[in-house]
Amino acid sequence: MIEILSGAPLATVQDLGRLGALRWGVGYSGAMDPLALICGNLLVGNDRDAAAVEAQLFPFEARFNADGAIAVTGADCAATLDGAPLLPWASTPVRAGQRLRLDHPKPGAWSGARAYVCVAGGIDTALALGSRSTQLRGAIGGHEGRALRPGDVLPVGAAPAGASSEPCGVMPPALAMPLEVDGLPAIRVLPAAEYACFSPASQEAFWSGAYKVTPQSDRYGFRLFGPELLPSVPLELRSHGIVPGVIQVPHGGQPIVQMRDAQPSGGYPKIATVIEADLWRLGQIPIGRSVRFLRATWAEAIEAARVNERWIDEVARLVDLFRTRSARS
Amino acid sequence: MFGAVLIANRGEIALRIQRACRTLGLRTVAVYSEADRDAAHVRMADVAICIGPAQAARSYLDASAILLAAKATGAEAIHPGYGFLSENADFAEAVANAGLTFVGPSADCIRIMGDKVAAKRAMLEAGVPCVPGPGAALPDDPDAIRAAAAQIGYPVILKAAGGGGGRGMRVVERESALLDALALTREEARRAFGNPQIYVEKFLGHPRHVEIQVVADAHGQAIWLGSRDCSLQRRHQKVLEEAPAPGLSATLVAEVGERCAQACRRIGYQGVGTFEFLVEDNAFYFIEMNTRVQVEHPVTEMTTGVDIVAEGIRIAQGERLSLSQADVTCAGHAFECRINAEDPETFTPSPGRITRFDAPGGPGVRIDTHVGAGVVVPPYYDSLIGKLIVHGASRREALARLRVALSEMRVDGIKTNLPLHRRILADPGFTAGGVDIHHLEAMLRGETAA
Amino acid sequence: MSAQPVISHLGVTALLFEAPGDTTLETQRRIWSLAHEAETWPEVREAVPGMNNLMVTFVRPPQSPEPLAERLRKAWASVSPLPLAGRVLELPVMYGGEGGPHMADVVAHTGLRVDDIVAIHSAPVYPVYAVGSHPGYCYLGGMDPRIATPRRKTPVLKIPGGAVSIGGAQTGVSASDGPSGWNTIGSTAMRFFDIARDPPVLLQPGDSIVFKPAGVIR
Amino acid sequence: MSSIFDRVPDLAAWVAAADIDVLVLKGPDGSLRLERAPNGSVVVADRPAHDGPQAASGGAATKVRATLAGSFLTRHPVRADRLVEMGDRVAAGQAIGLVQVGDLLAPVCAPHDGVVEAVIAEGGALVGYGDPLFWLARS
Repeated sequence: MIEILSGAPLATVQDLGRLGALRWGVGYSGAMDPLALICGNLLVGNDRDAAAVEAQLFPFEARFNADGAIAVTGADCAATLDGAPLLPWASTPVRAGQRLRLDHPKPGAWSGARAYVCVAGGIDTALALGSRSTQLRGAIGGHEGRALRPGDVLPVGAAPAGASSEPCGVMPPALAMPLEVDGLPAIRVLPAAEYACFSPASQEAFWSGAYKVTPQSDRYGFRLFGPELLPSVPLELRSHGIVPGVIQVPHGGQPIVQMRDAQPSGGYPKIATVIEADLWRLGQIPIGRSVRFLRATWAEAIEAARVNERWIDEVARLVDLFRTRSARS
Repeated sequence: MFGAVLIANRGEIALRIQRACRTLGLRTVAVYSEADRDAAHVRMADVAICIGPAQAARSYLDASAILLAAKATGAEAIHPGYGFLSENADFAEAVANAGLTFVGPSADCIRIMGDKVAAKRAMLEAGVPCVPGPGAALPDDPDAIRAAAAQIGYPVILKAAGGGGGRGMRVVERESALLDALALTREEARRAFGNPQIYVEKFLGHPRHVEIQVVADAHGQAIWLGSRDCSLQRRHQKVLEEAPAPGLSATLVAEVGERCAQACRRIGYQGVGTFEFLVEDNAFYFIEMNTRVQVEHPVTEMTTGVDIVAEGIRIAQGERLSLSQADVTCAGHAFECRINAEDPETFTPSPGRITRFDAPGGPGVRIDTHVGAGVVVPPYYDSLIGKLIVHGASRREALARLRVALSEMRVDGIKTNLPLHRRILADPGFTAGGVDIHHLEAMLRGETAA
Repeated sequence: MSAQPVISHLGVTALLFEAPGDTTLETQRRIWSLAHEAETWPEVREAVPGMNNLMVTFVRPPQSPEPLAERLRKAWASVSPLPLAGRVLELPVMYGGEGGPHMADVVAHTGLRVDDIVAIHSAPVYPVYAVGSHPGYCYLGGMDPRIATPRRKTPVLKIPGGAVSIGGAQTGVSASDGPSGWNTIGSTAMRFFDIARDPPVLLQPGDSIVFKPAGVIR
Repeated sequence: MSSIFDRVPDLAAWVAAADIDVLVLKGPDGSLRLERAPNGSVVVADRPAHDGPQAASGGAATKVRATLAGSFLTRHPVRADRLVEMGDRVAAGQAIGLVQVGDLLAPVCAPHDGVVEAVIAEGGALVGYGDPLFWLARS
């Protein structure tokens, strides 16, 4: 079990999300950085979609009530266990009573915005509509359907058979698969249905401008600030289904990227959609940083997803080799 | 195509593979255990990396450590050599899954040939002659078991499907002993190999061990490179080999060789390999296929002029066989003596520092070795320290050259089996040619003294 | 105006099928039929009706979206409207005041008086066209275009569950607290979503709602 | 002339296999002490004076060795600073270096509490199993 100690709000239990409940108005939820969650799970020997705690405000503190293994992935939060420094993106054994502390991500080669505390066995809250992810709207899944509070105690599943507590780490994908334009993190997008309805100047601005992640950004959506995007003629759409990644442009002309907690329907004009394979990149952009949009084709978007999959598979292969080699010290 | 080959082996074969790689312009990556820090294969490689402690299980047999080393060094192919992981299908599969080229056949081929029952079935389908016996594991029904043995005719031999190298076998002389022997063998097999499947075959009393070298490419071409006789064995370990197998009808050998090549094409075999047979009364009986390069491959190289190791690597690169069956000729005769660091009387291993190493020379003499004066032979691995190979225009000339070479060769500081080889060369049965697989042990017992 | 449906993609994970023409119940009943058919296709994870449109999500992103788009076009040409056979839910609404903070914006946009807006809003039987936006939320058809009001320039970060609102030519009731770009004109108390129920939603496409004014705060 | 120090790997393997906690050998060129670490590994806990720096405290120092072949890193790729500097005090189990294989980053952990006396291997170098990486003095 894990006991939450810190009062930092907005930490939630997340897995890879809840698929198949859109028809009831229930969106995907799930980790904002699925690659970080998968890596953390691989490092502690879990299934890839085991649930973890996603922390996005710091300091975050928790205490472990049993021996086990953990891995902190995602943003590098200078994690410490009973004050001793932990490696980022690495597993480590923990003993009952030890306290984990995550601090504000510091700027480095890559800093990130969200950290994942993965525990061998996974956070074992009840499944809701097939997932443990917290869906705040409607209070579904996770721990009582809400963000974690001090005193909350989260159940942990049985550690996977043959789990090893030998520390092991992986390269953060942001460094393994970097994507930048003019020194800014780049996000690949596909033009969406109403792209052609935006003025040529807006289209040009969308591709060439830098868009800053504003403080009104959260798991529902990233409200960006940059060159105004205006349709050639005002558009009023009928409500329709949407998915995370869709970039809507309300009448104010500033884009909103739908994120993991996005509502599953909307009606603002859509200028583009962040490709599924790059949502993790955007999910790790801290408030105040700017991004650039890169135009992708359908084929490139599919290939990008493959690249992610291959990278994950290769990491899984290497971690497995590391664990199964007999020449340990 | 690949540019760098990791050689997952040690000793003379690691060096032999390095030489082949260099002739093909490939970079070599050596992996080694702590006991082999000063080994020649480490010194001669383009990149060398220590992967574990001395024990083979934690170094040369540690598939994970080797695959990690391949990743760390950027190797694009892995050559397993012989022994260690060379016939481990899971390893071959893991190499392929890593996006690397395994220099050898597919994991599926290794798996089939590693299972005696499956291998025999595949050979029967390809028309390769097999030892009489049902091509399937024995059932549980006692009547059916008795019937199977009776049909073959006693004596029969029980063999574990997962066994090999003389392990998991039992000869049964008469029906009354059959069921007890089966129960015993099954239990041993279950414990030793994790596979209780047993099959039964005709027991051959005085067979020779004759094998056929094959090479097959990824384009459906397969050729055979003549025969070898490896009958001189002690406890199922080959001591001295020759090519071609003396005294056999060339027509018969060619017929069997062609069947072997045909079997390769049928099962989609790729790389070098060896079909092993027992030969009795001019009849060939398939026993197993070795899906790798063999220790005794040089005798075939000497008689055919084909660089078998290089050919295997070229094939792994996707290239076609460099010659067709019509190009294969067998010229002269060759012998190979396995030089082991062991007591020539007791056969106990004799590791230690070699203080003097005099290599023989002259026409047709080749030494494949990784040792020399000053080298320490570690106690952790098999005792092979080198191979003395000679070639002559005839068996007689080759024997004469071998005799001279053995008299010149000297290894001090450790004990070797050189005296044993000299004894064998003095044995009239051997010099006459065509002895059976029991001959050497009989000689050692003093039963064949001239 | 083209009579052909428009199909666009939402990244590589979903397609959006938009029926041609004005928003009508007849078209929506064909959308429900199309949804029923599409959700049986192996490459489809979910078929989610919107307002005279249908979002279809992929089990896994295909090499090209075109085969599924073509399949949707063909199916659309042959589907017949699903019968409207649901139940009717009567919903008491307190219009205006704290629970209807954007009533003034609707007044300003339409030029109508509050009482007129309430009367017009509570007159029809609204069929549930679709469920979406958030857990249990119902998209309703049949609003009188006289009270149509554009979505807000900037969405409101949090409106309470039970909020009755207008967005463009549509109206609806929030099922729980959350952000919205619509203009909230009143409030009601009703549990539209309960995870313990199966299905967890109170209303499904084909059901209907009637708003009953419980009071008007001016 | 062979020294017992040449045989450390063999001895360590033997100690590990024989389930012995401490092995002390004394020879003409020094003494050797092999200890089983809490993680089951065997560490060389003593060495001849000429074979490395002595701890300021005069205590024994341990050679921390690579247990995996790969590229030795002194700095985590996301961090600007090295994991440890000479003179840093570290706790048992603390990651003081990394061995990289592809995108695998295997931590090199301190076998005991101590002070980093020296970083032996060069950052970025290809290291093999058993290669010395750090001198770690017991504090």
